Amino acid sequence: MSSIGTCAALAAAILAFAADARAQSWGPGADDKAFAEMLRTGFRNAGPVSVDRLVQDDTQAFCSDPAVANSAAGAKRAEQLEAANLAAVKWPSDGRFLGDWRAGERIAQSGRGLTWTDAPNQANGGNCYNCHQISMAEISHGTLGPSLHNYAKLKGTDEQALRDAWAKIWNSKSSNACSNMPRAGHMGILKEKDIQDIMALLFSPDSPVNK
Amino acid sequence: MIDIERRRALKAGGIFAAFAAAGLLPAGRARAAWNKAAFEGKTVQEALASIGASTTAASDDVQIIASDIAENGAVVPVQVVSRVPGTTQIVLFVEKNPNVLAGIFDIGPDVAADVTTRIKMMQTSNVAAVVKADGRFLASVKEIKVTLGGCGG
Amino acid sequence: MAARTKVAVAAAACVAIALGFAGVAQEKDDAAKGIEAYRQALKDGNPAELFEMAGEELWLKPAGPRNASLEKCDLGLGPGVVEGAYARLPRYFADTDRVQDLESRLLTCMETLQGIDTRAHVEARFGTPKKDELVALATYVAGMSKDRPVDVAASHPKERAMFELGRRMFFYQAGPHDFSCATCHAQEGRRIRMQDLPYIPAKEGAAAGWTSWPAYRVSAGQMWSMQWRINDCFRQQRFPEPVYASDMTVALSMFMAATANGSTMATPGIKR
Amino acid sequence: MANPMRIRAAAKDGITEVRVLMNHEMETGQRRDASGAVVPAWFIQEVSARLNDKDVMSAQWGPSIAKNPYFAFKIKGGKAGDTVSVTWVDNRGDTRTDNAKVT
Repeated sequence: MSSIGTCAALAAAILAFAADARAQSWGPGADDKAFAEMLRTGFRNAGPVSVDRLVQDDTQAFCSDPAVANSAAGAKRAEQLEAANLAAVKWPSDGRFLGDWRAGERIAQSGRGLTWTDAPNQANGGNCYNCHQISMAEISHGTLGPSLHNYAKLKGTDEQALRDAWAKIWNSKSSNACSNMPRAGHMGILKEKDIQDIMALLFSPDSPVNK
Repeated sequence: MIDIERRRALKAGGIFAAFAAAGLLPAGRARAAWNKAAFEGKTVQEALASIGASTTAASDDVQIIASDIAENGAVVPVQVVSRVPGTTQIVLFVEKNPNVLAGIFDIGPDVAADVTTRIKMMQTSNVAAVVKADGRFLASVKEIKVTLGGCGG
Repeated sequence: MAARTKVAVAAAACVAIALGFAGVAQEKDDAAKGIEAYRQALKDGNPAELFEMAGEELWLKPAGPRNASLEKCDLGLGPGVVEGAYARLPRYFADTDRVQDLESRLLTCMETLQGIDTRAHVEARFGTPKKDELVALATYVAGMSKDRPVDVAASHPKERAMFELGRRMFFYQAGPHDFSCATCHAQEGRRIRMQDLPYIPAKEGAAAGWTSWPAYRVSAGQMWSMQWRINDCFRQQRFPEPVYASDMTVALSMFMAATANGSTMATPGIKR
Repeated sequence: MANPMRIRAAAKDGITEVRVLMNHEMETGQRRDASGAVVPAWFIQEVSARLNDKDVMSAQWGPSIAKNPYFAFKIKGGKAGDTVSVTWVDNRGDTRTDNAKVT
C-alpha cells in the first residue's frame, strides 16, 4: 500500500468531514488542516492495522464533536444518521434470533480481536462484560452501559423485543446516533451466528441473565 | 553501597561457602538447601508431607491478612502473622496453583513471626498458611478471589 | 499421615468457602471494597522504585557517540534541573520550537548531548530494550516531581494550540469499534470491568490519570510511561499505532496536564 | 548481572521493619512465549537477611512469588545506623546482595 496515497486520502476524508460540520468547538491552532497533519504524523501501520482506520464514516465524524452533536441542529442530523444506520441493519438470514446462550457467554466475556497485537485469525469478542453487568456470576463487569441482568424479564420476549435487541447489537447507532456501543454486526466485529448466541444469552429462559 | 568483593565471592563459590568462609553463618546453622520435593508438590498434602508436617490443626492464632479480592492474580499481597508461641516456620500455600507451595519462611529468634510478600494466583483459590511451632503444625485458610481485568483481559 | 493432613486443611478450607458464598446482594459492594483493600496493600512497596533506580543510573551514565551523560539535559527548568521538571511538562521549548512532553524531550537530549540517532528508539516496540531505557528515564524524572503541584497553564500560543489539538483528538472517533478516548473517559463514575475510568475532561479525573503515570503495572510486571499508557489505549481502541513522542501524543498529554493543572503529582504510580 | 534491590529498614520501639523490593522475573516455567516455546523457569529460591552480619532471617521461595518480589519482615532489635543486608540466590545460581542503613 502506498503510504502517501493513504495519507492523501486520509487528509481528504478529514477535510470533507470538516466541510460537513459547522460550529466546531475547537480553539485556535486546532483547525482542520493542523488536525489532519497531526493525525498524519501521529499514527503508523502496525501488525494487521493500517492508518486507513483513521478515516471516519458519517456517524463517527458527527459524533466526534460533542458541541455539534448536542446542538439543536445536531439533533436533526442525529435522526438522519439513526435512520441510515437502522436501514443498514441485516436481519437474521435464517429468521432465527436466538442461538446458544453458552456460546454467547463466551463471546460476551471476550474482549479480543482487531487490535494491532491480535492475530488476524483471532476470533473477535463482543467486549460485553467490559461495559455491562450480564450474568450475576461474573462480578468483574463494567458500568459504562446499563445492567443487562433480567433482560428478558424486563423487556419481554415478543417479536418486537427481539427485533429491538437485534438492531441494537447489530448497529447500536440505529437508535442512538452517538451511542458508546460498537456496531457489532455493521462493522463486521461479530458474525450473524455470534449475535444469535448473544441474543440467546439475553433472552433464553435458561440463560443466567434471567435467573 | 554494594560489597563487590563479597558478591564476587558469592558468584564464585556459592552462597553457603562464601558465608561460611566469611564466618557469617553461625556454626551448625547452615540452612537446608532448597526443598525441591516440597516445591514440586502438586497438592497441599504432598507439599506438607515434604516439609515434615504430619498433621495440621486449624488455629485462630495464625492469621492471613489479604484482601478478599485480588484485582490481578499476577500480584496478590499476603501477610501472615503467627501469635503461636515458639513459631519457627511460616509456610504459604496456594491450593489451585500448579505447584501449591509458594514459600517457606524460617523464623529465627531475632525476627517476628510476621512476614509479608506478594504471590501469584492462577485463579480464585484458597490460600493456606501453616505455622510450625514446637513440632506442631497449625493452619489458617483464606479464600482470595481473582478477578478478570479490563479491556482485552 | 497424609490423609489426616488433608482432612484438617480441607476442613479449614470449607469454612473459608462457606464464608465466600455469603449473600449475592452483598457481592457488588464487597467486590468494590475488596479491590480497594487490594490497591491499598500494593501501595507499600511499589516496584516502580526499582525502575527509578535504573533510570537514575542511565541518566548519570555516559553514553552515545559523544560519551556524555544526560546530566546537562534541559527539561524546562534549565540544564540539569530534574527536580520538579516533570510537574511542568509538557511545555514549549524555544530550542526545538516545539511543545514537548518528557519523553519527547528525553529524545532531544539524547540527540543533542549524547549524539544518539533516536530513530531506533522511536521505532522500537514497548517492552524492548531501547524503549525500556526511555521508560526508566521517564520514571526517574517523574519520581523527582512527586508531591509537587502540576504547573501546566498552556499559556504560550503553541501550548494552547497543542491543548486544543489534544482536546479534539480526545473526541475523535474511528475504527471498527467507533471508539474515541471519550468513549471510556467522558462519563463520570464508570468503570471497565473492575477498573475505574477517570473522567478526563474535568480536573479531578484528569489528575487521576495524569498524575499517576508512569506507573508499575502489576498485571504484566511492567513499568509504563505515559507514552506507553496512551499507546495501549489506542491499541484497545482498535486504532493504528501512535508514533512515539509524536505531536498527537504530546497534544493528548497537554490536554490532560493542563486540565489537571494545580493537582498534585503522585508519580510513580502502581496499577493493576 | 542482576539489578540492585531496594531495601528500606526503619527502627521503631525496638523493632526494625525491613521492606525489600527485588529485581527478578520470577518466571514460572509454565508460560509460553509468542512462538509457543515454554519460557524456562527462572526464579529466586533462597533469601536471607542479616543485621550487622548476624543471620536473622531466611526463606525458600518457589515461582509462585510475584515478579519483582516484595518482602517485608520485622527484626527484633536494631537501631538507626545499623546495617541490614539481604541476599538472594536464584535457580540459575545467580545471586545478589545489597545493604541498607537502618533509619
